[in-house]
Amino acid sequence: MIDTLAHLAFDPNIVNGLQETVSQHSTALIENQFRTDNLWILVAAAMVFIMHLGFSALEAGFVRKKNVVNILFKNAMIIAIGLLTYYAVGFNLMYPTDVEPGGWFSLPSLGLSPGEGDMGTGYGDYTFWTDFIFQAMFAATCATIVSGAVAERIKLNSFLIFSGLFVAVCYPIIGMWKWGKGWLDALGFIDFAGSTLVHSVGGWGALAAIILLGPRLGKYTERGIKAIPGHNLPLAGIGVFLLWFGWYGFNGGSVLNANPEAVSLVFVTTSLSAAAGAVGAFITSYVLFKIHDLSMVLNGILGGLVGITAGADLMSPNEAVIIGLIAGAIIPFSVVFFDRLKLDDPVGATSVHLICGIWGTLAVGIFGSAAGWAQLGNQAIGIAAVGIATFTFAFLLMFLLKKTIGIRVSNKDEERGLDWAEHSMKAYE
Amino acid sequence: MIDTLAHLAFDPNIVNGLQETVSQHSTALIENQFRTDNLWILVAAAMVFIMHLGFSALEAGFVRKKNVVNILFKNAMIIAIGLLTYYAVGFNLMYPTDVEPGGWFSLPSLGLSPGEGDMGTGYGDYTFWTDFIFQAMFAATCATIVSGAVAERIKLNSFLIFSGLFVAVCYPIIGMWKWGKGWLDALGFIDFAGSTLVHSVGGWGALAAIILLGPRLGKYTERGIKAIPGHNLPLAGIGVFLLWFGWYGFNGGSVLNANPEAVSLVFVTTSLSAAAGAVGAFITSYVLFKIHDLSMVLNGILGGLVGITAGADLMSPNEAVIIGLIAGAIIPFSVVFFDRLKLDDPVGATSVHLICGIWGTLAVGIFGSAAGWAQLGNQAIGIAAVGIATFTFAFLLMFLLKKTIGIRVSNKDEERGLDWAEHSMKAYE
Amino acid sequence: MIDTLAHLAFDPNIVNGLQETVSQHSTALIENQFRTDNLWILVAAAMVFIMHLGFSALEAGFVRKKNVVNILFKNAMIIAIGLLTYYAVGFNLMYPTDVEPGGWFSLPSLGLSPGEGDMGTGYGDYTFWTDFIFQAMFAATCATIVSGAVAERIKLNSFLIFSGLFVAVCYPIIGMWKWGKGWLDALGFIDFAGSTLVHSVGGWGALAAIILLGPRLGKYTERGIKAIPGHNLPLAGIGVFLLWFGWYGFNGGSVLNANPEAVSLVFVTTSLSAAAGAVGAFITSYVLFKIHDLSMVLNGILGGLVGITAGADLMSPNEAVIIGLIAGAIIPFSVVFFDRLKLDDPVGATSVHLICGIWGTLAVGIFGSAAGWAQLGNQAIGIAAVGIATFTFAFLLMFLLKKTIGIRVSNKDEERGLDWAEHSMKAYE
Amino acid sequence: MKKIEAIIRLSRFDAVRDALADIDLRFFTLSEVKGFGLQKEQRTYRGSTYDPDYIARLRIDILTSDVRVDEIVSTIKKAAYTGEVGDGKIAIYNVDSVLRIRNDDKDENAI
Amino acid sequence: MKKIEAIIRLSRFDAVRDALADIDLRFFTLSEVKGFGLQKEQRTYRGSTYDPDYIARLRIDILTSDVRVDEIVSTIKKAAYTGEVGDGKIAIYNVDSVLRIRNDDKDENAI
Amino acid sequence: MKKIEAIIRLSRFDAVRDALADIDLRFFTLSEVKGFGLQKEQRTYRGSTYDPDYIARLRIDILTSDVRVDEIVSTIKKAAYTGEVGDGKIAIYNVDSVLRIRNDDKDENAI
Ligand SMILES: Nc1ncnc2c1ncn2[C@@H]1O[C@H](COP(=O)(O)OP(=O)(O)O)[C@@H](O)[C@H]1O
Ligand SMILES: Nc1ncnc2c1ncn2[C@@H]1O[C@H](COP(=O)(O)OP(=O)(O)O)[C@@H](O)[C@H]1O
Ligand SMILES: Nc1ncnc2c1ncn2[C@@H]1O[C@H](COP(=O)(O)OP(=O)(O)O)[C@@H](O)[C@H]1O
Repeated sequence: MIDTLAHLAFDPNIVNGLQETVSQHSTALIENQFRTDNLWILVAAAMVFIMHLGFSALEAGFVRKKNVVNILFKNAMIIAIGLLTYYAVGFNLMYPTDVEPGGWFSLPSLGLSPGEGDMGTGYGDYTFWTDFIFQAMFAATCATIVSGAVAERIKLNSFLIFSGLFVAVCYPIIGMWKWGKGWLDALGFIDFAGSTLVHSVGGWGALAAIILLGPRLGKYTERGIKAIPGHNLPLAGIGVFLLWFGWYGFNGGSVLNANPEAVSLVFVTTSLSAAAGAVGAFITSYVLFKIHDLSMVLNGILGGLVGITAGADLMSPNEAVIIGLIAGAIIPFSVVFFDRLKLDDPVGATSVHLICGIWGTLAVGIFGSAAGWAQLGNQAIGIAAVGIATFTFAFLLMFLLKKTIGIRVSNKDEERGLDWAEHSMKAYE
Repeated sequence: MIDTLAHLAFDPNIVNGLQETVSQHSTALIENQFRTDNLWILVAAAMVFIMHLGFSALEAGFVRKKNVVNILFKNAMIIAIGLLTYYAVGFNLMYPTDVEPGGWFSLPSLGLSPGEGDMGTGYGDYTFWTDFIFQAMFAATCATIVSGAVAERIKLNSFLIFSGLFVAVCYPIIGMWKWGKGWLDALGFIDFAGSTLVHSVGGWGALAAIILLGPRLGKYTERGIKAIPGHNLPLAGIGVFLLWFGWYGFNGGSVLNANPEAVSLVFVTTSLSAAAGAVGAFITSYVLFKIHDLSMVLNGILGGLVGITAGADLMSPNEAVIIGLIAGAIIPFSVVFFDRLKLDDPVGATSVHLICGIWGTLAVGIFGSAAGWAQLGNQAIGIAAVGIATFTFAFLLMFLLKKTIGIRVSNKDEERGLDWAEHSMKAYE
Repeated sequence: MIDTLAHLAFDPNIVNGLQETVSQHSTALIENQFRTDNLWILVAAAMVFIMHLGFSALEAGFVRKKNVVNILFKNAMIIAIGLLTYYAVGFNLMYPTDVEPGGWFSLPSLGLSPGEGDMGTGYGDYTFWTDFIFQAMFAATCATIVSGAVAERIKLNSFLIFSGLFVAVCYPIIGMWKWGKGWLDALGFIDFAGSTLVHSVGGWGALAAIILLGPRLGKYTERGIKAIPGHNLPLAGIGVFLLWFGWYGFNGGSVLNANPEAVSLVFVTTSLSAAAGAVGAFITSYVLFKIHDLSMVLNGILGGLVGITAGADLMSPNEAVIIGLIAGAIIPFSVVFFDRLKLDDPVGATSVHLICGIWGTLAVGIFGSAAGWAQLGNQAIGIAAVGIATFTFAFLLMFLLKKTIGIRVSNKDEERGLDWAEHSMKAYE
Repeated sequence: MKKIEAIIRLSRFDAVRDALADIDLRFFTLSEVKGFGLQKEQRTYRGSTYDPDYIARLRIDILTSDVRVDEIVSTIKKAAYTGEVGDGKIAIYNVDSVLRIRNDDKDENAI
Repeated sequence: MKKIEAIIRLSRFDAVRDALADIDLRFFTLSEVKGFGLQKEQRTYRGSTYDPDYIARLRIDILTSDVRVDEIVSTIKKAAYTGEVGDGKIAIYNVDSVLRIRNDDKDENAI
Repeated sequence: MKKIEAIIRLSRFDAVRDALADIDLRFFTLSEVKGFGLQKEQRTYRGSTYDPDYIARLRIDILTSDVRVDEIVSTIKKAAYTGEVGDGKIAIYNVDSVLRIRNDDKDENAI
């Protein structure tokens, strides 16, 4: 009997050893998943970076030849200033560590450094620095959105000051309301990747700016609205395709890990909404203008992308198609609408980012797994609160600049072109 | 004795617990690998998306200034239509669920939704939606190939109808023969990432279209063949580099998981074949024309990429170099050959995608681990079957369009340029 | 008692089975991590590939219209030749298998094939082919750097021969000193991703070449230095943004695995240094020239990127900002300095890659976790040794070419433009 | 008949076109030219300032009958005027004859 | 000697060049100009239709001896003709003298 | 007054401009034109060689007083000369009158 038992009685070290190995495996498994998740967010950050090239190309293509150097210069500086200010204060403003859920504002500390364990699995699905860089790439986009709308007439210095403060102060405080676990989050407001928090914020900033800035010379004449065609549509086309590409990082990365189910759904809804946006704009622009307007289809794609951004993870592909179609269809109407109001927006930033951003945010209350009257109400509250706050901030800041250093170049400089006036350079020889 | 045993006698719960943990680990390990594999296919899908920008830029660069808006418009719409139709019917046509191996055709159901477990490891190495989006990105490429060949003279509406049906019906049915486990697959035909199934399909469609469409005005005159140079070679160059980049997703993603050995080999064969394609075209174009023709080297790179696509996973790097060299060397001959036949192809799509696609598919029977007479025979059967089917489909469809709504713009519109005729826009101001 | 024990006496097979499963898990865990690491290096390689497009666009934008085809042709051929020669001899030269640590040179064997187990975890964190393709993408960059500096006047054939030998022989031998475990590595020289080994090597090659080549006609006249503006600044802008994007692969991939902590830190230091480079160049160029010079800001971004490359993994984000600021601030001075020396460098390659490469390498001895006098000394030795060797190689090779087939086109061809002289093509119609 | 050739500033073109339209002159031919004159613009590129010598200008060519010359010239003069160096020149030439390609109109009728 | 200045449609250029070659006139100078005239083209951009006022046209300048003027003018007239508004104009000027830079040919010899 | 119209090679422009500056002539108008003449350039594209017919050239227009014509013409002739086919032409026309837009200078004063 004892013998029988004896041969069963193996060394307990084996089991101890096994236990230890298995528990190491548990850690290793978590770390492997962490490694993959973290990698995805970094790759997504690089893809979001490409959106800045997309914006630059789009905006450069949609302005006149004489303002191309200026728009490139502004965009190169925005991404630089955006990254640096977000590093200095933005990230801390947006994600306060002394997290007080449901708050409105929290005083930031200056500069960033990861705390104990923040570079490992303890921080979440990615490291502290991954978190920062992914968010930082987002931050600069909202200033870039403004840059297109105010193109061809704003003073470089005023624009840089405006952008710097917009990115460093306004964007992160608003973002904190939702993504930093502030009051909008507590309310139940939903904005997956930023239809409102990024795109509408940019759009409201753009709206405030163009109201104060006024239209380009010769745009709204007694003889009616004069089109001022962009100088290089292939450049604009490249821009839109790159933005679409970058959006896979923007939306796909906003899953905040590499969850196969979630990320692949987001890729599909993003793709289908963009495609439907093209079709929507194709149809309405043809119906309205009897013409196949490339600039509208390009904006329609962007509209579809902005539209799906708030609910890319909540929508079925069918719903994504509907959201995109509507977003694309809105674009031509919206462009004409702003023109009627004599709000001059050379690249259509207000239509694409503001209007479709609002539409996308509302759509979360209408379609998808979160839909419902209560949700729609919350979405509306979020839209309104963000709109009022951002518009006010942007308007006051621009107004202050207008009354001090001035925001608009002289008529002569505008006629000559900002490339000459601000850079004494030419884009093309 | 008993005492001795006693200290060995640990709680069986420990082992039970271990067993449970270990079996959780087994699942977690599979899920981690799944996560990485799925991530790679999604990233690859985004890279394939960039190929659409590549095609747009290449084609825009190779046409005349007056047709640039039109080519951009077509390419933006193709990707939109391609994604939507592939979602509606294409994917179901290509990958029938009531899988009847060895079949020719299977009636599709409309729309897509993942079945039970299709978003997890049960589906394979990636989720259902990942599968769809990766395949959808492929689908639209074959229509884009046609768009280059028919540039500068086709009616926009006819082209959009043609492309829509080509992507929605022709491409997936042909694709099903091999990738949907149809009869070509059963036969033993090999086409790794689509030298035949994507590129030649596009090429045959292009050939049928340009036969029916006729050459551009002024291309083949009594005084001989007149070159009609592209208007912007930097744009074409950007396009080729972006296509090369995207091909890492196209071929690398076609491994269908992130297997390090397979994916890294595919990266190497793809790179070396593209490089050798440049050298092959450099040499032959110099020998033939005594000139360093950039457009030929750019097409040579694409030829090398198309050439390796069928066997990127089967070739040694040395063989990849040979395949690329030959593909590149073919290009200048092929371009001249089509010109002799008065088949006008502004971007060389037939040479790059059709001829090099055929070459690459045959090469699988000549080089690499699958080489052999039997395989060569199978490859030839596949090429012929796909060629006949696609050419017939495309020819009949184009013919129908020609007899009904017409496929060619008026001479006056062609002289004026499609940008004016179809869009009343200018690409450049 | 026995009974008590008996119920504990489970089947030892269970434990044996567990042991086996757990040991399979150990392997699987390693393989999963390997899969993720390998994937990242491959994605990084594709991103480094995009840098070639970045260089092509930047250089094409900075030359005159009449030399655009030529610069595109050269860049397309360089990447092809670079990949092929690195495959043939370069990789073996740089990473000798008969590893003799601390050596200077090792005779390479021809061609590559992975040894037993080299495609698996035995090789390291990635496969043999991944290793090769990532390194191969690096190799060609250094020749591309030269191409910009010698633009608009060098003979195509001489340039191709020079580049081929430079990439095949000079770059890998120098690289072996550090990355192939040669004497510089033994010394303690640090160069994370190649401020010296890639960028300065390219910069020294460029310097030797432009000394022998002389300036472009009409650049340094009796009436002073004449600016020869680039023909297309949007193209240059696209190039810089793409280079920045590719740099995430260049630096991030140089971690050589997907370690979340390391890769995310590298992303952050790279981003902040680039951003600070823009700001540095913005400020100094405004102070020096009273003008917002876009070309300087673009070069400043590149300077910041080159500067951080040597120590991207060692610096804190604060230090990265300082390194970038200084790098960017150097650029305008350096450009003026080379102009004073009548060394004509149309794209600023010497300033960006040579000067900022030196700065970045020195910075490792000044800032970051490795800083110290000893390290600074080692860095200086490395800079000097690489400088002397590369400059000598490049100078002798160019000198030989100059004395034999000639390196400079005729004045007439230069006036007419290389597009006409070497290609009989035009970039734009 | 006369031909009036006016070299004007880019920025004054809209004004000139509208002023001409007001005196019911809507037919002319425009070319983009480079003017070398007193006015200079300095540009900067990569640290070297350079003088591209020329300033982009527009040339308006108007074929007209002798009687309308003064009216047209004074209209252009007024609309193109800024008073700063670089406003440009107007030159008047004699024309032997003018034809309209579309029909058989000649000379005064063809204008 | 005379100078013939013909403003023609872009789309007729090949025909005109070939017709001129047929009467053995192969030397001329071409410029791209913008024509403001009766013919209008409306373009659309982002929902606003706009009239760019001008239509891109070509100007052919031919220096020729007095005796060839009629032949050349009628050749151009025929080749540039479509009958629709916008076919363009031909103007003829007197030339004082012509020189060839390459050698000492003057006037009739230099053409 | 006369108008001198010189068609020259692109590559000779710097020399001509400097030579004119040396005789203190700094005011002129430049246009980019396409010359069709004896000189031909063959270009290749995708295997077909083609003859773009034209060669890019520059046209220099100078308004000047009668007395300076010879000096200017011979200066241009010397500076634009290479001796190879394609050096270009110089034509001289009579000008009725010239005005400066900026002030009331007329004719000789306006040049
Ligand atoms: N003698 C001339 N011949 C031809 N064009 C001239 C002449 N003088 C001036 N121009 C043209 O008129 C433009 C304006 O002349 P400029 O001397 O700058 O100022 P302003 O007209 O006020 O005297 C010049 O850029 C040039 O195009
Ligand atoms: N009086 C004029 N002076 C200079 N150019 C003219 C004049 N009238 C017409 N043109 C040129 O001829 C072109 C054709 O003229 P238009 O009035 O459109 O048609 P048509 O020649 O059939 O009468 C115009 O675009 C313009 O370039
Ligand atoms: N009869 C002409 N009328 C107008 N321009 C002419 C005439 N003959 C020559 N040209 C211009 O002069 C340029 C040079 O002429 P070409 O015959 O090539 O050489 P060359 O001046 O040496 O005889 C041509 O390209 C054309 O622009």
